[in-house]
Amino acid sequence: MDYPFDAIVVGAGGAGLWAALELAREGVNTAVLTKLYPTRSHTGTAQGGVCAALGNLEEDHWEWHMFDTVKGGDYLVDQDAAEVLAREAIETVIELEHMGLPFNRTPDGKIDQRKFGGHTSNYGEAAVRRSCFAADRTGHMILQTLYQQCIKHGVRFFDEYQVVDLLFEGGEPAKGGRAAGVVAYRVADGQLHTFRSKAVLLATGGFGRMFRITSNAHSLTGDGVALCYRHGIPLEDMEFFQFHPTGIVGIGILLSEAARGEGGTLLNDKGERFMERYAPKLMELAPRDMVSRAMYQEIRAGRGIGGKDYLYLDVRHLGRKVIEEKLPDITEFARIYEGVEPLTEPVPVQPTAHYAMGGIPTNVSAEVVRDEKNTVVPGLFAAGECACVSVHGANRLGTNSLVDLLVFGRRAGRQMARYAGTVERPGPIADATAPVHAQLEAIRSRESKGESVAKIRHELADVMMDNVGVYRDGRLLTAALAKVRELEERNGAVSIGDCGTVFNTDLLEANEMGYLLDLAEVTVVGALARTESRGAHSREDFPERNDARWLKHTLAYRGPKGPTLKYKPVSITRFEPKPRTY
Amino acid sequence: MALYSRSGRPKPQSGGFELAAWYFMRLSGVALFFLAFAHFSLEHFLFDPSQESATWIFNQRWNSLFWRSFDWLLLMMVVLHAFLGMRTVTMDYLKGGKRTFALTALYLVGAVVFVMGTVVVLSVPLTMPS
Amino acid sequence: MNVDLRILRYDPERDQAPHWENYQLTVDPMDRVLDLLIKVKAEQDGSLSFRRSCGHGICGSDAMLINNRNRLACRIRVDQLGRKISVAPLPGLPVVKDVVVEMSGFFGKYRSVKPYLINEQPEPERERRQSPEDRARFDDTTKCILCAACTTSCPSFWARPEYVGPAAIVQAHRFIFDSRDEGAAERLEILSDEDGVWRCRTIFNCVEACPRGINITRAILEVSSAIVGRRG
Amino acid sequence: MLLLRYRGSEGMVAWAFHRISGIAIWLFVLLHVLDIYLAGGNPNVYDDILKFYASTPGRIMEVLLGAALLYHGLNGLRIMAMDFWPRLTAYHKQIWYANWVIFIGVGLPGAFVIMKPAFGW
Ligand SMILES: Cc1cc2nc3c(=O)[nH]c(=O)nc-3n(C[C@H](O)[C@H](O)[C@H](O)COP(=O)(O)OP(=O)(O)OC[C@H]3O[C@@H](n4cnc5c(N)ncnc54)[C@H](O)[C@@H]3O)c2cc1C
Ligand code: HEM
Ligand code: SF4
Ligand code: F3S
Ligand code: FES
Repeated sequence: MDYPFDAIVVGAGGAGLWAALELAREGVNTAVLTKLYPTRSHTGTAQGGVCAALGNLEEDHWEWHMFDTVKGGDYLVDQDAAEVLAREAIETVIELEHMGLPFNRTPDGKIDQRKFGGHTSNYGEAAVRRSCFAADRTGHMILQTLYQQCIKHGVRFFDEYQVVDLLFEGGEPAKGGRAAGVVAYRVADGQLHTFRSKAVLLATGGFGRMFRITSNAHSLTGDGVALCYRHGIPLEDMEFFQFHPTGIVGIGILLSEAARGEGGTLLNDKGERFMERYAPKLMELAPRDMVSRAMYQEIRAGRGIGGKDYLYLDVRHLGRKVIEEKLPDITEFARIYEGVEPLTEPVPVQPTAHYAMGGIPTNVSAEVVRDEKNTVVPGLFAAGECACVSVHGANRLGTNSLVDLLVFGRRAGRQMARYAGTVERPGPIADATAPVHAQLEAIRSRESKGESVAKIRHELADVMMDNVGVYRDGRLLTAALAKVRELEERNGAVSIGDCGTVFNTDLLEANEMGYLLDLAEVTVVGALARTESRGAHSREDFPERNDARWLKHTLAYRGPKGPTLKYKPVSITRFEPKPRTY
Repeated sequence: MALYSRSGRPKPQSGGFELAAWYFMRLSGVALFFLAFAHFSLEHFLFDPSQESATWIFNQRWNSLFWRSFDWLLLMMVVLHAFLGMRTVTMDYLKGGKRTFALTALYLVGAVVFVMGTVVVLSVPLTMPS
Repeated sequence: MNVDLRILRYDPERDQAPHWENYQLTVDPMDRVLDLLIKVKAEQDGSLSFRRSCGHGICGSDAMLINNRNRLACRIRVDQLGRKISVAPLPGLPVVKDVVVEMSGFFGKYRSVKPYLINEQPEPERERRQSPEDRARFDDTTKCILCAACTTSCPSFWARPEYVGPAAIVQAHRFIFDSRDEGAAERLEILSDEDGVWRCRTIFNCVEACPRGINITRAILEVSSAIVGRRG
Repeated sequence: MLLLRYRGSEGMVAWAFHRISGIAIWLFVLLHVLDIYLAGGNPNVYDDILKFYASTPGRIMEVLLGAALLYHGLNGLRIMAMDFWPRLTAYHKQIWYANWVIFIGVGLPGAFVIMKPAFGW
């Protein structure tokens, strides 16, 4: 089938849904394609909250929020974007309330707010209550609310249509081509369809599945990011991957920072609140990269629980009321997945791969840019975790991802509507599905003698976790690069156990494996090149931040022999880089 | 596949009736709780089938306007309650033609039982020589 | 520990009818059924299809019939089930393949109850005010993840697939009892239809199945009470 | 058959019994109206029927009928209580068990009284 539309949104997480909603409100003929049912998107798992300087409980200003974002990101943040983020956070949160989002309330009926890591008053003085929340289900409520509004506005959804290729008109983007649509694989019957469109938004989320211990969904395989990369668009700052301090041991399911925001503490084997040695002011509410590193150091010093590789998160002193009313879900998780009762026992935790700061480079209108000069790819947009605006720099602050979805999802929708009004719809493209068809058939037709995808996936997850995790060094990264390349080689010959057309997840997983490998390679290459420590990227062989050489964004282009790196400057408007202490 | 999609259906069809039926099941349920247990206790605990006979019924039980009305009310409630209940059961397990047939049969039987019961209650003369 | 896993397999391209397949696995008692399915797919039969995403009970992808009860595969551990585990698709929905079922009917019903805030008043500058008590009124039903475990566990739904089902009523409840919403009358009208709330026979399978611990039956009865109160 | 395969809990059993008992009572009512109708027309036949009711099989049937009626009635009250006070749903199992206590408490002596003559007491 060939479907003509004026706008296409790939991905129905928070970013995609808000963009779709804006487009629907503007009357643009829009389709949302998603490989999952919209309500299954990963945005639904976000627990803690969404920050906006509403000042409902204490004095707060968007400038403070902007400062925290910049400092939290270790000054690699583009400050023009951070300003947009902090300012528009306020109106988007209010708009969400108007759409019906059931925020928790203060006694006088306003949106309730709580503390969150790295969010401070008066430029770093003390923790501030900025995170707006709905129990520990904020992401769930955002996803539901936006989906509800999309239904109300009659947005057209193509559920379980997996986008497998991007279409361009007038050549590849590097040659000045414009976005012309996508090719999608219908999971239910294996048919390929082309969707032609003036504007295409990628909102496909993150790719934490390249790590062994991750809070990310099985479906987060970086599809949109990898497809851009394969079409010659560079990827920005991919070496920055956030590890969240409190994942469930072994499987990585997240216990939200909200637990610490409400007053939960981290303890080592001796029962010490070790964070007082690493961040005396903010303690457990220091930014995530710092807390994760502190945890690793404790573990290395043999102060992990029982000498093992995990520590304790303790919420017992918060009392039953706070735990059950404000942290119900994470209490459940501890019970189900660890068999631990948080009311009476401390919960074992360990850092878990959580969030990709890097991704598809965009400007503040969510338009994808393709080089150091920020040249726009006409008609191609990106928003959400897959994009890199960059508001998170080297390390994202808690809650800022949801803000990012709202602010830039909305901006993407508005900009797409404007753009769609100015251009003609691309014509049908001859053999649009041929390249992916060949690619998928190649996997499908391979005899079942080769290795399984699962094997490659496990090996990749192991090497990324062990060598490209919280702490890195040149030796580990070099070894990782060799391993990733070996896996890419082997992945070219994997075989699958399902040759059918109906709901063939084996085929799709094999295809997704290719995306993860591409992105892993870019991550390792970027990390190897960046000989400094900044935010989430911590090189033991280069422990200091080096602004003179490295205050710049990495851009990784796909080349015949792997990624080639270029760099672009960071936009600095208000806050000059300073050492980062909390 | 949109086998049972209700989306886009503008107006519900028989809301009023379903609500009334639901309500009536509850009202008649309360009534039956008293009526049926009173009836059952009367026949089995106050008296016993071995002491009862047709003449006993005509001379004792039904020789009072109260007991006649009582039994008739019980009958009315049972018939309506049970037939609404059986309607639900039928609609749950039968489809298409079978459902129509069963429902029609059910209503017919209901009407017949109602009439038969009423006839008995009314046709027996009130005062018979003892 | 060793477990016997039985899966009701069906591939419309190969099989006439669904059939059981047995798999022997060595697993950790803390593993979840989803881990078992992933293991079978990785090690024994790649053609096994199932939906999954978040892996921790939030996205609602992997509701299925496990040991004859609807649950999320990622939320139920082996040690809660024992050595014999059976897995089948959700009852009452058309099967696409293996444990994957056709969900469009389910979502169609969801859409039919107008699951969105209806309030045509001009929007205030700041947030609308809502007291914590008013907010608490509908908290339970905001938790729904649309996994369909409830609707497909309901004998009333099996008997009459037209029944709008507990999940859709839960979604309607979330708005009917939201003090900011003005669409209650429309929704009650829709739900007082013959396939609406009256089909609920207070069987409680839905409550038992709900992975979010929602007291669904209470929500349904609150909705029917609201209908009765409005008309009666 | 799904109804038999699905592992419901108390609520599902309560419902199944309610439905079965409802249908059973209905069948009996049909019979009962018929016999009383006959009584109106032909008292002798009715006396024969009454003899059946007084016989041992007749008494067993009456006990079963009483049990069905008692269960159905008690459970009907349980349903209605929840209908009108939805927060009682949190205790639906407890109410059901309470119903069984009443059922046994009232039903056993009742059955004894009905069956007594059959044993010639
Ligand atoms: C456990 C957890 C807790 C978190 N908590 C917080 C928090 O408290 N606060 C905060 O700010 N952030 C939080 N985050 C981060 C934040 O939730 C995510 O970064 C954010 O939700 C990403 O949203 P998104 O819209 O970009 O993508 P997602 O919500 O991940 O959605 C991706 C969408 O893309 C679709 N898709 C993907 N590939 C394809 C394809 N090939 N074809 C078609 N469709 C495709 C998927 O179906 C899906 O609909 C948390 C993250 C995790 C993992
Ligand atoms: C003793 C007092 C009685 C009470 C309190 C009572 C109560 C109820 C209630 C509340 C329902 C509705 C159940 C629901 O909607 O889920 C019901 C259903 C029903 N009742 Fe009764 N009832 C009583 C006596 C009877 C009698 C005497 C009969 C038969 C003659 C009967 C037959 C039925 C039937 C067939 C149903 C439908 C069952 C179903 O839908 O599953 N009831 N009853
Ligand atoms: S109410 Fe519970 S069981 Fe039903 S769809 Fe929602 S979360 Fe799933
Ligand atoms: S199982 Fe069904 S009958 Fe009602 S209580 Fe739940 S919806
Ligand atoms: S995988 Fe998300 S609910 Fe189980």
